[in-house]
Formats: sequence, C-alpha cells, structure tokens
Amino acid sequence: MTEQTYSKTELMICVAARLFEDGTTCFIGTGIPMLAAMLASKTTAPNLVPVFEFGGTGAILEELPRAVGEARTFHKGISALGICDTMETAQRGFIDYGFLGGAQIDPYGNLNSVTIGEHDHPKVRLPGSGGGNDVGSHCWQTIAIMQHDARRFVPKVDFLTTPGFLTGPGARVAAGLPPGTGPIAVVSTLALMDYHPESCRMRLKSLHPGVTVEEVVANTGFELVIPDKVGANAPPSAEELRLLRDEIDPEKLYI
Amino acid sequence: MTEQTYSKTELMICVAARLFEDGTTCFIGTGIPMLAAMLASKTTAPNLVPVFEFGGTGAILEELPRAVGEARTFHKGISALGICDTMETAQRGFIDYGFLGGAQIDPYGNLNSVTIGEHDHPKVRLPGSGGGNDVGSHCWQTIAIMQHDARRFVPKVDFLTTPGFLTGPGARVAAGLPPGTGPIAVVSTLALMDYHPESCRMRLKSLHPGVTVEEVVANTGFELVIPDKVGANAPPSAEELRLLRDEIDPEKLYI
Amino acid sequence: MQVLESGIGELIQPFDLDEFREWNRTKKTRKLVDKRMTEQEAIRQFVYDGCYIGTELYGTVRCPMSLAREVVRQGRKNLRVCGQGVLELDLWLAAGIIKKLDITYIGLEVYGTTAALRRAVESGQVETCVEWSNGSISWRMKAAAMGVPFLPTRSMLGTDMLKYSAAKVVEDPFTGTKVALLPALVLDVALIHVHRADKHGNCQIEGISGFALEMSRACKRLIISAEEIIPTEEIRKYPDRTVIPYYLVDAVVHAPYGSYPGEMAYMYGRDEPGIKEWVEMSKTAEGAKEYLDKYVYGLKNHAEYLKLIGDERLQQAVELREKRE
Amino acid sequence: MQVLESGIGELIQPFDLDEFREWNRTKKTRKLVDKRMTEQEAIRQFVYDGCYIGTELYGTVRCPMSLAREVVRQGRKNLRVCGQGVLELDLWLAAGIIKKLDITYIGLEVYGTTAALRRAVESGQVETCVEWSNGSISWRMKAAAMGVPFLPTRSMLGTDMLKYSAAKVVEDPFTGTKVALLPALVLDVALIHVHRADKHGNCQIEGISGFALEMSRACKRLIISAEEIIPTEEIRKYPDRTVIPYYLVDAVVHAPYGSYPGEMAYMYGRDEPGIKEWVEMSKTAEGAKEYLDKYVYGLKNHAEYLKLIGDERLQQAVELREKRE
Repeated sequence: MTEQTYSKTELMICVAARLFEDGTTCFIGTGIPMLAAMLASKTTAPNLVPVFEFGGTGAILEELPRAVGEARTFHKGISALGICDTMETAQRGFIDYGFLGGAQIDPYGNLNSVTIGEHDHPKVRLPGSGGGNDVGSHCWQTIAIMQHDARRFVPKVDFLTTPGFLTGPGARVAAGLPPGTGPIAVVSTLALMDYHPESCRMRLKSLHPGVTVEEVVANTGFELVIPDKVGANAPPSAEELRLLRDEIDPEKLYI
Repeated sequence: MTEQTYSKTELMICVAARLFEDGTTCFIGTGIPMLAAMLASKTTAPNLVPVFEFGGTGAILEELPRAVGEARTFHKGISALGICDTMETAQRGFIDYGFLGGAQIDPYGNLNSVTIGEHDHPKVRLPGSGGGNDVGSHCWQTIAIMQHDARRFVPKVDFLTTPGFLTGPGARVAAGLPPGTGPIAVVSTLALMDYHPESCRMRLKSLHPGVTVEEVVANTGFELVIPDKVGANAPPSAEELRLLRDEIDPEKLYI
Repeated sequence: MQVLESGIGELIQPFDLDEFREWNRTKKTRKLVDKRMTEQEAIRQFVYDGCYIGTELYGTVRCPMSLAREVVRQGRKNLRVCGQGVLELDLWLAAGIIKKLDITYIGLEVYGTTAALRRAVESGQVETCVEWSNGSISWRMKAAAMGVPFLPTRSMLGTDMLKYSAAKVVEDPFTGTKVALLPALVLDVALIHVHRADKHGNCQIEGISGFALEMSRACKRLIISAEEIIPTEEIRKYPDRTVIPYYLVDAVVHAPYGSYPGEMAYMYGRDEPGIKEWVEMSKTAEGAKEYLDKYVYGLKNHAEYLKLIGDERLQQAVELREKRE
Repeated sequence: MQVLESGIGELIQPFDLDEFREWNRTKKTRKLVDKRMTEQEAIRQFVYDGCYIGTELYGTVRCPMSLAREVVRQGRKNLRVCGQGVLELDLWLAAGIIKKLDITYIGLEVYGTTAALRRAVESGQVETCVEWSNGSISWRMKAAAMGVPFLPTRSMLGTDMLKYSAAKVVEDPFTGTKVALLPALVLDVALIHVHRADKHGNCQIEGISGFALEMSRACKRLIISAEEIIPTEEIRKYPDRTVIPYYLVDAVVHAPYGSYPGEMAYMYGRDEPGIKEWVEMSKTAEGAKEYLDKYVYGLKNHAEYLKLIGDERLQQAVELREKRE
C-alpha cells in the first residue's frame, strides 16, 4: 500500500469536511468551505442542506460554485429565493452550522475580514464582512477554516468583523446575540481546535499528521489551551483525495 | 328621448366612478368601490391601475371581483404578489387613491367598521378594519362611498377605524401619518361631499338629481358645511347604466 | 426613543424570539422525510384545544377549507385565532370554537357582514377581540418571519385601532418620525393551502401569494394542504418556484378541491351557489347548525365531502377558473 | 427604548420617508409608457456625478455589467456606492470614480481579495468606508422598500461592525431583547439586470432573486437592463412572475449578454477566462487601465463589446448554462 501525498490545503479540507453533520442546514461561505461542503455531501453527509446567502438552499453540489450566487448554488436545489429570506431563516434559528473564513482569528474565535491596521487608514483593506457577520451572529454553531500562522492567529483582531465569543463567557448574550450560539471549531493547516467550555478560549483538539504541539504553539500568536490529551487527525483517504481532485476541484482553483 | 330610471345605488356608483382619475393607482376595497372602479375603467379612466390588497395590481376588470383576493383581481394583471408588498407600496407613497366603505363616518371623514356601541361590549360587531385603516393611513387621497342617513353620518364615530382628518387640521401629521394625505370626498346616496380646506370638515359639494340641500341636512347627523354654491351631479347616462347592468353586475349582486 | 403610547389590547400570543429560535432548532427536522398524512391525522397531531391558530388566505381564495372543516369535526375548542377570514373563520365562529381573536376582518365580502361573528362576539362567547389592520397583522407575522421582535409601520396611528391593539408608538431615533411598533406574532399552528407540494412539504403557489410566505415562516407547526402532490424532481427543476421550503412544514395533506367552495387560481373558480348556501343558512344559529351537520359533522372526511358536492359541480367550478391566455 | 449605542460611521445617504413618498408620488408615472432607451441614454439621463448608486446582484451573477461599463465610459465620478460587488464595483474602483462606500463585500470570491479595492482605499482615494454586513445592507433597502424608517436585526451586535456602521442599538420595548436598528437606505439610482422585461419595465427573473426586490423598491431612479424584451401580453399572462412592476422603473435597456462575463441562470454560464483576465490585469494600476482601455473606453457601446467578445465565446457561455432538467 503506497503512502498518498497530499497538500496542507487538501488535508485541511478533508478534516473540515468530516465536521459536517448529516441532515443539517449549513451556511456555506465562498472558497474552502464550498470544497469542504461538497466533499462532505459526497462522503459522510449525503443529506447535508447547503445554504448560500443569496438564496440557494438544498442544492445538489455536482460542480464547485465559484460565487455564492451562481447557478451551482441552487442546482437542482429545493429553493432559490433571495438574500433577505436566507438571512432571516438564519435569524429565526433554522441554520445549524456556518462555515467561514477570515484573515485573522483571536483566542475567542472572533474573525476579521475588514482591515489590517486602523479602520480609517488601513494598512490592508480586506473585502469586508459580506455575510460573515450575519452567519456568526445567527447560525447555531460556526466553524472557521484558516491558514495557520502567527499573523493570522492573533491575540486581538484588528477589526472584529464576525462575532466569536467576543470578550469571553457571557459576552455574546450580553451584546444581544442569541443564546446558545457561537463558534465551535477551527480547522487550520496544522490542526483542529475547539473552545474551552468555561473560558471560551481556543483549545487544541487534534493534530494533523506529522504536526507537533510545539509547531502549533509556535504558529499561534496567543496562548492556546493545550489539553492533557491531544488527538490525531486521520490523513486524507484515497477516496477523499480522488473526490477532491477528480470531482470537486478538477480545475485546481484551490488545491 | 326617454327618461332613464335608475336606483340610488346605481347613481352613487356612477358619481363615484367619475371621480377616478385616469392613469392613477387606486386601492379598491370590497363591494361598491369595485363596481365604481370597473365603470371608471370602461369610461373615463381606461388607464386606471386598480390595486387589490392581497396582491393584484393592474388587472383588466372584465368581470366583477367578489373578493379582494380572487383571480379577477389579477386577471391579465401586471403583477400578482402578496399583501405585504401591496401595503408597503402604499406606505412608500405609490398609491394615489383609496376607495373605501364604512358603517359610520364623522365630519372629519373618519370611518368606523369595527363596532357600534362600546368596543368590549358592542351592540353590533362589524367585520373590522381589514385593509381600511392601512388605506386611510397611506394612500394620498381617500374617497368614501356610503349610504346617506343620520345613523351613518354621525358627529363622532363609535370606533375610529380608518383615519380621516382625525380631530381636525394638523391632527394627521401630529399623529405621525404622512403629510399631504387625507380624505377628499364622500359619495353618498344623496350627494357628493368634499372637505373644507381650512376646517377639514365635511362640506356639501353637489347634489344628486332631485335631492335638496334640506334632505341632505336632515339625513346628516352633524353640521355639514354648506357652501354658497352647491353643484348638481349629472344622472347616470344611458351608457353608464348599460355598462353597469350588462357588463359590470349582470348577476345583480349590488344593483 | 421612549414609548409615547401603548395599545390596551391584550397581547394574546406573546412572542419570545429565543424560544422561537430554540423551537426551530429542535422541533423542525432538516431531513427530507415523508410528511404526507390524512387531514384527520394532521389535525389530531398538531391542533390542540386552546392553541393559537390561523388560516391563509381567505375562505373563498386558496384557503384550506378541508382542514378548517376537520378542525370543527374533531371538536377542537377554545381556539385563539389570528383572523382575517371569510368562510373558514365564520364556520369556526358558528361552531363556537373560538375564544379569542386577533381580528382584522371577518366578513362575507360581497355578501356583507356576518351574522355568525355578530352572535359570537355580541353574546360574549368570543371573550376578546384585539384589533389590527390587515397590513398590521401581516407585518406582525413578517416580523416573526424575519426573526425580529417587532416591525415599525405608520398604520393605526391616531386611531382607536392603535388603542385597542397591543402596538406601541415610538419616535424613530434616526429621523424623529413617529411610528407604531407591531409585536411579532408566532402562531402555534398555521394552515395553508397550495397548488402543489412534494411529500416533504416543498410548496408552489400560483396567482397572488397573500400572506403565505409570512405565515409559513411565523408558526410553530405548519399543516399544508395541496391540490396536487408532485415528485421532488419537479421541485428541484424549478427551485425558484418554491415559496415554502420543506423544513417549515410538519404535515402535507393531499386535498384536491381543498379550497372549495372557494377558488384556486388557474385551477377552479368560486362556486357561487355553494357560498350563498352558507351566507343564507348562517343568518340564524339554527341554520348554521344545520349547515354544519350537513357538511361537517355528518361526513367522515374531505373525500365524503367531495362526493356530496358531486363531480358535476366540481367540474363547473373548473370551467370557471381563471386561465392563462 | 433609549439608544444604548450608536455607530460612528457616516450616514452617507440620509433617509427622509416623507421626501421619498413625495418623490414616488410626483416623479414616478403610473402610466404604461414606453421606457426603452439605449444604455447611453439611460446613464446620461439618470446617473450624475456624486449620486448614490448601487448594482444588483454580483458582477458574476445576473449583474448589469453593460450598464456598469457605460457609467465608466461616460466619466461619471465621485459616486457614493452601496457595495456588495465583484467585477462591477472593482471596475468602478479601478476607474477611480468611487468616493464613498457603504461597503459589505468587494472581492473576487474564488480569486480572493481585490487589488483595485486595496489601491483605492489604502491610498485614500475612496474617502469613506462605512461597514455593513450583507444582511444589514439588504435589510436597509428592505426598510425603504417597506416605507419605514428602520428595521431591527441582531446582526452586527457586539462587534466593530456596529461601531463603524451608522446603526443604533436599542432594547425592544415588548421583550427587552437588544436589537440593532438599521436606518432605511434609498439609492439615488439602482441598476438591475433581469431575464425579461416589457417596454414599460415589468420584469421577470429566474433563479435566485438576490436583493432585486428590495433594491428596486428602495431607489429614486431604476434602470433595468434585460436579456430579452417581451410583449406586455406575456407579462399579463403570468402576473405572478412580475417581481418588479413597471411603476418602479425609469428606463428599460435591451442588453443581451448584459451580465457577461458573469452568468445568467438558465441562459448562459460564467466565462472563466473572461473573468480571469480582469483578475490578472487588475493586479496593477497599469494593467487595470489597459483592461479599461480595451473593454470600456475603446468601445462605443455594449454592441461593440459583444462584437469584440465574439459569437464563439458567447456561444460557449450558453453551452455552460444551468439547465432545467
């Protein structure tokens, strides 16, 4: 049996895909979350209901959407409505998961996709919240997918775009966000993280193959909670890689 | 040339129909307003745009609607949407006229369609506002169509359902209703009334054939403004009657 | 932005946004399961004494009349009702099963006021009438559908409607405009009749949409009756025609001529004699009882009702339908 | 219901409900008049320097790209823009014609962040960015569309989004829930691309509706571009498919392939090389200028643009369309 080779991105997508729960509604952001959702729907979550913000719900993901409004987001879908309906569906508590990216993340899972540096005189102007803030506000559980390095995993995000736990325990509800919501995981190029149930701080959960705790710590710009037992993420299976390469991203837009 | 005979209701419908302005949008309530709108669209207002509250806009009124939601309200219409869209269109200032009925009207053109007697222990329970209150609140100009007698033309309505001028000059705006809106006419079985521009009180404008000022006053439960010159409403023309009887209400639901 | 005025009407169905969210999280499956059942099963399972219930659209227009009759047949009582209604609510009033009303309009339209409403309210059998305009009640459902606790409007300002409602008047903090705030409304049960649905509850409607979109998103339980049950492949072919997605739906009842004696746009027209029969008989309590005996209590279900009406009259209604031409 | 917190962002386009009503009363005809014109006429007549403008949906999805190019071609400047955008707003940013942004997202989606946005904002050429989420900006338009001064939401609470927006936080007077109030947004001009319209402006859309319904009802001037101009009889045959009624519309521009290189559901797919060309060239100011010279300034109109693209590529896009099957 030959060892498969795979990229960090492929691994990240596979680990993320395994987090999708079958038979749930899931808000899918642009990019990597789309690949993960497709992989999940072709493997462990055949009854996943993908929701795309501009109106597509329940699409059959036969081809990779390259935009959150294109026809692939409602291909053989169960409904194609508008953005208000989708966001209001989330606001009513109907969307179980939200999969998101961002340029920065902090220990409480807050995400930044607006500016690096000061808002009014930014060093880097990023695209903006898009639906990110809405997803982080209304979906029951959110999962972030990020490259792992110390410039991205920062003690404090330059601009708090998408709410994680804000300043810590109780802060979401105090701010008026719906009870019972919040981030539950971060999938990075190095590991899978969750959050400590009491402190709400990011916690290492399991390592990608070949990655050490020290490597994760060195690439994280804040103190990560390290539990006594750290798990190990399985490498991509041959089938996962085949699906990713042949069916999901044959044009190699991401992988 | 033979004298035509006609009923009071037929006359009222004809006088009301002549008030429709061609090329305007017009909210049409159930009943007599529908007949008047149909007659107008077949005579002086061929480009009238009827709006029915449950979603029909721009219907061609070939057959009399018997309900504000039935297919005749969007027959060959330009759109068939929902009640929120229609009411919001009015709230945005897009509906020029509203034609309404009611059980009682007062000198300021306020209408009652909720209860006779006390609200919580009514002598007569009427159907309720329906869209009446919305029409009276948001349309630019409203016209009431009523049987004329002292039980209906009262000094104070038992329940103020649909806003006319409320308590008089300035009261609508003070209450928060949109500036520039309000009642402009009442068509009754006896006469056509408008409102005094300063006092906002109902004023006799023109009499139906054969009706005297004294008769109108005797059948009005409050002091009507009587101008120096009172006009005369033309009787139904042969063509108006033909349209009403043969095309608009051949089943004699109203006439 | 202080409250300038508060209606004295009872908030018959108070709204709790977080509780509604939790309900939608835990009680509404996201799975595509077969929700088809008979009208008996649907009403038995989801409609209970004292529940807050509403029907869409109007008794004579795309209205779940077969479900409305089944509610009476099963003897549900003390209903709290969100009411703009014609035949369907009149039937309920005549059957004496309504206790409280968020009322906008209950009348017979072209045939005028209803005697059944008068008897029920003037006798005190209906304990409470809270007043709303048609726009306001729709916006109250729209608020819930949007997942927000209230929506502003300029309806009802300055009138007794505001006073006898449960709305509140405030000044808009941006412009100073005075607006009425309408509290969100979530029904315990909603009944909606549609042209087509698949077995999961994905629904298509033709003609006006009334307040189907708002009501379907503003209820805890949603019973759909449909003229036709279609394959899910057909739904997926036209995702842009699904106005009510399956995850909102709890029961799908196949009900051909479900709106009869009312109409269904592009399928069948109103049966005028059928409507007039109720108009006449409901003028007295005895007549109404006789009508209920004949068309509701005396029949087992909608199939028996259709048999009683007979193919000929149903076919006549089809002839009278609005056509796409 | 006092204001607990106010965003410090500029209200770039303040809202006056009564002025909007007056506009809708006096400047929008209810008559069915022929509103067809060329894209040059429409932009010349309705888009002016400094106006507050927006496009629907996204540069790659049912977007009025031909109109967006014409705005650049005519040298309109100092635009204040309501921005969720991909290619269309990127083009405007690269052309240097945007002064202020109510920004939600401007990016190249699958191709990442945009260099044109970075250059325009980091250099200070775009003077102001006020932040909103995609939901919030849509609800701001929905508020205007409803004719109300604000709508509540729980989006943006607790974040810097709220701080750098122009929203306000209050407590709901019914339940005490904390909500953000979003001020209504009325655009001076909106550009919307649709599948079909008649000459009066009655519009049909297929696939997702994005925020077309809200934006079309939340603007003073509305320019429609349409793949196909159809007879009014066809509109009247399917009144339930008219999502934008004519009285909202000021100009109707016939624009086949109007969304190219983006897509039009069920008509044509994205032209990936066409999109990548912008992605690559826009990485530098020089490259962007070269692109603009080639595809905008160097051409007289959309017809010349289509000639430059060529039938073969357009036909390829048609092959790639989503199909009803």
